[in-house]
Amino acid sequence: MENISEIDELTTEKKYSRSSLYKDAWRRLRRNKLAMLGLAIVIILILIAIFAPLIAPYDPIERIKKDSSLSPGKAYFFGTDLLGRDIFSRVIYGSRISIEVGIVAVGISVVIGLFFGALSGYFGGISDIAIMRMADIFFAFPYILGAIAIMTVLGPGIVNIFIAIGILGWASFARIFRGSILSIKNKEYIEAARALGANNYRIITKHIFPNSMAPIIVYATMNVGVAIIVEAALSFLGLGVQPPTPSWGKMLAESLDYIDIAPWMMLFPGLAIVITVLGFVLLGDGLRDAFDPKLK
Amino acid sequence: MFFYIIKRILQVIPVIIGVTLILFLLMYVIPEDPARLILQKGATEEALQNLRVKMGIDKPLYVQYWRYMTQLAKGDLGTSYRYRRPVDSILADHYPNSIKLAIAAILIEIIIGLVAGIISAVKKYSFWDILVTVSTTLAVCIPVFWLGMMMQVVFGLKLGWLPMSGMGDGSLRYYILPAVTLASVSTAFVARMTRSSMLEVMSNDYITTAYAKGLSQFKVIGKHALKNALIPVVTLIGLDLGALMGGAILTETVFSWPGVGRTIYLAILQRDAPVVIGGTLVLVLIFVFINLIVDVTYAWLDPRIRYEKKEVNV
Amino acid sequence: MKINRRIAMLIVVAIIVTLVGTIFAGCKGAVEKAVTEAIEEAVEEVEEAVEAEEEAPAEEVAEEEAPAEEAAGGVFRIYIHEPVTLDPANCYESEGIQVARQVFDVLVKYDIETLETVPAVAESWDISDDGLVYTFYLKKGVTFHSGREVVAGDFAYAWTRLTLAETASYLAYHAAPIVGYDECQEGTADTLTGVKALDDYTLEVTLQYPFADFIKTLGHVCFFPVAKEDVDEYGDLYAEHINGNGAFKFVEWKHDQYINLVRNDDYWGENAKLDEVEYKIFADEDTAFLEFKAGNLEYTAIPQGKVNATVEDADLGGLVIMKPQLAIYYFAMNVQNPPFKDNLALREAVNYAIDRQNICDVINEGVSVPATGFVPPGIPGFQEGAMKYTYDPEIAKQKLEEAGYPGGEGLEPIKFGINVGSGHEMIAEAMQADLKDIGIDIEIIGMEWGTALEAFQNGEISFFRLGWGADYPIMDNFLYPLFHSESSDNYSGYVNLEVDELLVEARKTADDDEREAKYREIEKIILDDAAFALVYFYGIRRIVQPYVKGFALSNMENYDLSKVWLEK
Amino acid sequence: MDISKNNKILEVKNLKTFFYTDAGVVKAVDGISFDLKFGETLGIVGETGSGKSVTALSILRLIPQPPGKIVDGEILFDGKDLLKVSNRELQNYRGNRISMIFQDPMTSLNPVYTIGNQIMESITIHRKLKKKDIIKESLKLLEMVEIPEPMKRLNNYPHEFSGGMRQRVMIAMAIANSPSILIADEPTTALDVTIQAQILELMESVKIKTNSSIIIITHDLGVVAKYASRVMVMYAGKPVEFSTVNNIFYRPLHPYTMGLMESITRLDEEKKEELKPIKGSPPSLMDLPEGCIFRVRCKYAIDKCRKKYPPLIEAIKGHKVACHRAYEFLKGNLKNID
Repeated sequence: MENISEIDELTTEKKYSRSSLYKDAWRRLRRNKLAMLGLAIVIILILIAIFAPLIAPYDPIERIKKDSSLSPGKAYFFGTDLLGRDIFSRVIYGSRISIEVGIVAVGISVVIGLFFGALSGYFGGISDIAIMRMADIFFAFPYILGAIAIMTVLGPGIVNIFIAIGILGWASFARIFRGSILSIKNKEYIEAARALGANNYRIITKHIFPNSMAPIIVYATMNVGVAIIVEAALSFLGLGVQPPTPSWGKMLAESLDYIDIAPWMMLFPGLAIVITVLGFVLLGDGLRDAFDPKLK
Repeated sequence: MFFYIIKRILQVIPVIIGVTLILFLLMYVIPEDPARLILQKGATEEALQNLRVKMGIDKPLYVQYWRYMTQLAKGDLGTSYRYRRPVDSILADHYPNSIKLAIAAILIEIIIGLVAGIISAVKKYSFWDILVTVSTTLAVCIPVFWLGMMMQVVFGLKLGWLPMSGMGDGSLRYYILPAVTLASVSTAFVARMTRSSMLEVMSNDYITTAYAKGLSQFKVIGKHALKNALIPVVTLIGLDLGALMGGAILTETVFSWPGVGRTIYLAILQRDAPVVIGGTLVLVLIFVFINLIVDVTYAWLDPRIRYEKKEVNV
Repeated sequence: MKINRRIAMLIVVAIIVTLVGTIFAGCKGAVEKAVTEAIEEAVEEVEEAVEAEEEAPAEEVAEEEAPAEEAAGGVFRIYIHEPVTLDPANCYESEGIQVARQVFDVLVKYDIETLETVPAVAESWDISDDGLVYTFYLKKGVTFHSGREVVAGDFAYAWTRLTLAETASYLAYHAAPIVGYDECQEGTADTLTGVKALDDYTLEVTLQYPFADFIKTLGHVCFFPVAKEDVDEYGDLYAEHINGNGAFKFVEWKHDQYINLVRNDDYWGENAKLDEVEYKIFADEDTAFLEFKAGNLEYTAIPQGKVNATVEDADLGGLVIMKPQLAIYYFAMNVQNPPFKDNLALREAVNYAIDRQNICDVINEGVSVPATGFVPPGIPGFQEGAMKYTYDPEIAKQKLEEAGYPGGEGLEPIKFGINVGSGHEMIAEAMQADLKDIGIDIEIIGMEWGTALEAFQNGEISFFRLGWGADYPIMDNFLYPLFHSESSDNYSGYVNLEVDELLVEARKTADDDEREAKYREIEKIILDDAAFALVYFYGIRRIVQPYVKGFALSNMENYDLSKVWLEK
Repeated sequence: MDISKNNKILEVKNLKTFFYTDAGVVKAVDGISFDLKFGETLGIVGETGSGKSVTALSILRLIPQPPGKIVDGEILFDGKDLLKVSNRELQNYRGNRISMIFQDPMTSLNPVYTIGNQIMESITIHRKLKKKDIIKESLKLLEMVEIPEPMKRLNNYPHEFSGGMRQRVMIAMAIANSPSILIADEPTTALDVTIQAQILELMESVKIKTNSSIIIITHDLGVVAKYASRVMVMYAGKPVEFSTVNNIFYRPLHPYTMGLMESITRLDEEKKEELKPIKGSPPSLMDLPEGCIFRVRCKYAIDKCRKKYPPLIEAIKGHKVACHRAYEFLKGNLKNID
């Protein structure tokens, strides 16, 4: 879901110089307890993902046939699933998939969004109109239907999930970047750079880009959470990560059917998703407030 | 205003062309032979070829597209490959259900989202503000289908308060769980946006003026602040109505709701091109239409926007 | 005031949106209805919001008390998935079939308990000495729900319609033994010449070759009588106006919501006791099961993974129906494509690697039993231990080495296709893990059912799961459709000309014992070719409310609601 | 109306309004005391940020809270402390007994309602009248503030008005219930010079017609000279001098006021210029220096100024000043120091 006016607000240009902008933002972020909680969650998550093999007591795809469907206990902290796999280990390893999905998919969105945003905002004219109408269509089309359509064309698989989620997210980044460019484009220092003979590429990468990063960082952070949720939704529909890869979305989707008889199976992957998304959302909120305290 | 609306309606035409074209290409990319899909078992190559000719799918894509568009102009959306029923009858079966559910969800968004946002803004930093902030943040983090199934088990099965699935006799009780599920994320967004919009509006001079006149806080907020604060919220809600209709796949799946989102979703999986294209087209039209209504609502909310003047001046 | 205006606004939006939706749906009749509905809905929502809380409990009490007064009658509510169609000529999946069976009666029926073929609309029949000509004598006074009497011509019409190319029926091949079938399929004839109505009560059917089990196939849905005038009137929409001759009359099919039937009081047999049958349509069986627990369904499936919990449940345990089903679950390997092509050892390795018992016990919770051959127990002619493959990872590893891939070395990950939903993922994952143990990597690809079949058929995916359930309780039904090289249900590319020949020969064999022996031989040959890894014989996992009486379920999962009553 | 003994309609005593921000406490108004006589026009003068507007808003408790808070003081209207009355009671004073006109007419009217709606609202709140009478009353008000074609204008939206016209509408709204006090917070700052005069004349005539008192807040000494009878000069949230117009203009006793007066002659023709007559800038209200807050900019500062803040004392009758050296100025000893 796009928060359009927030995007527009984010694009309003700051008067601070760049380094002080980031320094001030960090100072404000540090004082924001919720944002620090979010940051802590994200950092812990990354650590878990990196050190998954050290933390997980079992191989996440190894079955212990005799121990299927056990409730949480000493041997298996979070219990086991129907095939006798340790849910705790799967949740630990699942952090890798979630981070991959979040970061790679959003990365794709950012790259596509920046490219079209630059094209649209910097050159204007026909390309601007065409790109912005295209963005409108992407905003208009139900996100999940779009993801399904793309997954159907591309076929299942984790790389295709990155692509599907990535493609669908570009429009907001394009809008943010375009807005930034429009507000910066005619500033004196750009004129000066142009007068000194800088070409378009140089102006975009050296001058416009660094100055419009703040809103993009904020929005990207929030979108990581969205991507993780979309992955779960696709898994619920059977289009997600293919087994036996331990993905939280897949684990949640598979175990939801047993919600009335084995609630622990869905509880832990579900909580993992909620906490992780919460981490990114809180961090994103905090970053937004930090970059632009007016908006709070 | 009249010319503006006419203009906007005419603008729909390129959108229709664009969307159908994209969908046509998409369905063409998927390597699928509709004739085989229809005949499937026991079909000879001749029978397949006959059917292809009959359906016109032996022709190049542009011929097929032209054929589809001319039929569309006559109001014919074609026949479903899978269900062998006219697409319009399939859509007529499902769209009203989706619209009803979307409206129920929008009502929740408006009632709960607006009220929560307003309370949160007016009682900034109070217990209620924190409660709203926490619950809206959480609502965004919980996967919709998880929330839906938990409510199903808790309110439907364990407590027995509400029906768990389907539309039943169509009474309000059947709407509550799916509508709440469907509206959860959007309600959170509406509440957050109302809050920030209200806070911004509340800092305006005319709010001070209103207080200085001797208006009660209730009236200042209800009359002077709300109408101004609603402007961005209306956009959000308007955009959402379209998204709620086609994007309700998860909710429709969890609650076995006979809606159009699931119909299109299944049609995509089943490569049932006529249903996909027809269903999506209607969805886009509704979206465009709602946008128009949102714009007209703006004029009502904000007298500074008057479309006919814009048309004359520009 | 403000709120009222906003609600008014929303109602207006609702109306306009509905208008647009239906106008573009081109359904002019529906416009008015949809608009009024939308208005009513919106108004009701606003109005009822206040009253809802007070009203709701009162309603529930009323619901519970009312039916207690009438012992017979009542409404029987059954879970189904949205059927593709209810048109008998095209009922190829279990959902449409179970509805059609309550609405239509055909020449012969299968006894629910014994699966014996018993006369229904046909009173008796003669078979010519050469086994080619069948003459059926129909009962008099059997009427369609529209009131018209069912005559022999209706069968002739229905069967012709079934086989005509333009009907594009998936089920047409069931009529393949009848003279004129090929011409109808090719589109060169417009009548099925082998079927003739000699008079209103005499139907003569001529076969292309003697087919000893022919009578036993006639209980199939596709042979149901259809009234020509209905098809003429409704065309594409016939499936929503089916008019049968069975114990229940079709009332309405509200797509994705329900299908309603009412008792046919002019039934030719004994009238049913139930007033109504309501098939409630759910997106998945889990939701239906929750509804059953809440007392909103009389009969439903127990979802995979919940059988043990249900059996152990104090309240539900006694209501569970578990019995073997005449159906087999198998993994097919396309022998026309790599890596399975010309590599018997690899296919055998797969066969030895699968822990069938584990799948049956853990995932299917003991409902199913490991497969021992293609033909399940319960079909006359079933042979114990037809299959030699057991779960033995050591042999599997040896075979894999024999196949040229020691420890899986050199073997690309194999794509394995399943249709998503219905719990196949877990079985696929178990199999994936089993094969991983011997060194074969499997990549699971989930697809929608129709799409999956297409991908299997065109060879896009060479390793996949399929299931086969009995259309009629004879061995032929498990062998001919799946393994005859020209059968369209043969998805695995299995071609063995010897098998083709034997299959045709077996059909012609009139003597029951001799025929069975031939089929057993065929089964062995196919098993030796190992183009399939058989997994298990399905089991039925259903549950029915305690107050339902007279309900019986056959091994083909058929039931006859005309004998059911509710006691509560 | 019962006019109390010493003819004072409003008395503000030791008013303190602070803002509690993330960065610290801003003492926007720090101990202001003054009084308003019946029928008088009182001017409050000071640089931007000196606390004039906050003083005005504090009188009607219109300070946004949080972050603002009135921490101390009394505001006696007709003998009643407005800081102690309930919110509900306060509403009866606002717009009825005490009205306000704001600085920027462009933002002070609600853009989404017609001006008719907004004027009628002012009447409806405080008087029970029939709809017809309310309209009549509104038309009368528009006529009083000299808006042509009032009938037609009632249905217009604020954005269809010029700035001057809007300020007239604001005045009409303010006088709708014949208030006893009209507080005008820089009513002409945002307007053209020609319009400014019209608006001020209008206010003056309205004051006479409605028999009210005015507090006019401005940084324009010309306005004060022309319309006010007494003047309070504020600096950094504190009053520095309070006396009659004549005293302030011809016998200022505070170096800050003196600087202001000198600047008039210098900047006479550029009235729109922001008032910054004295070298240096006002101190941060968050971090006030010890002693006299003006001393860093004061050319008369002595050692004592560093140690102790000078209290506001009545140097001579009717002339209060907060400067350690006020008596020296009074005696004329320091006249020609530079």
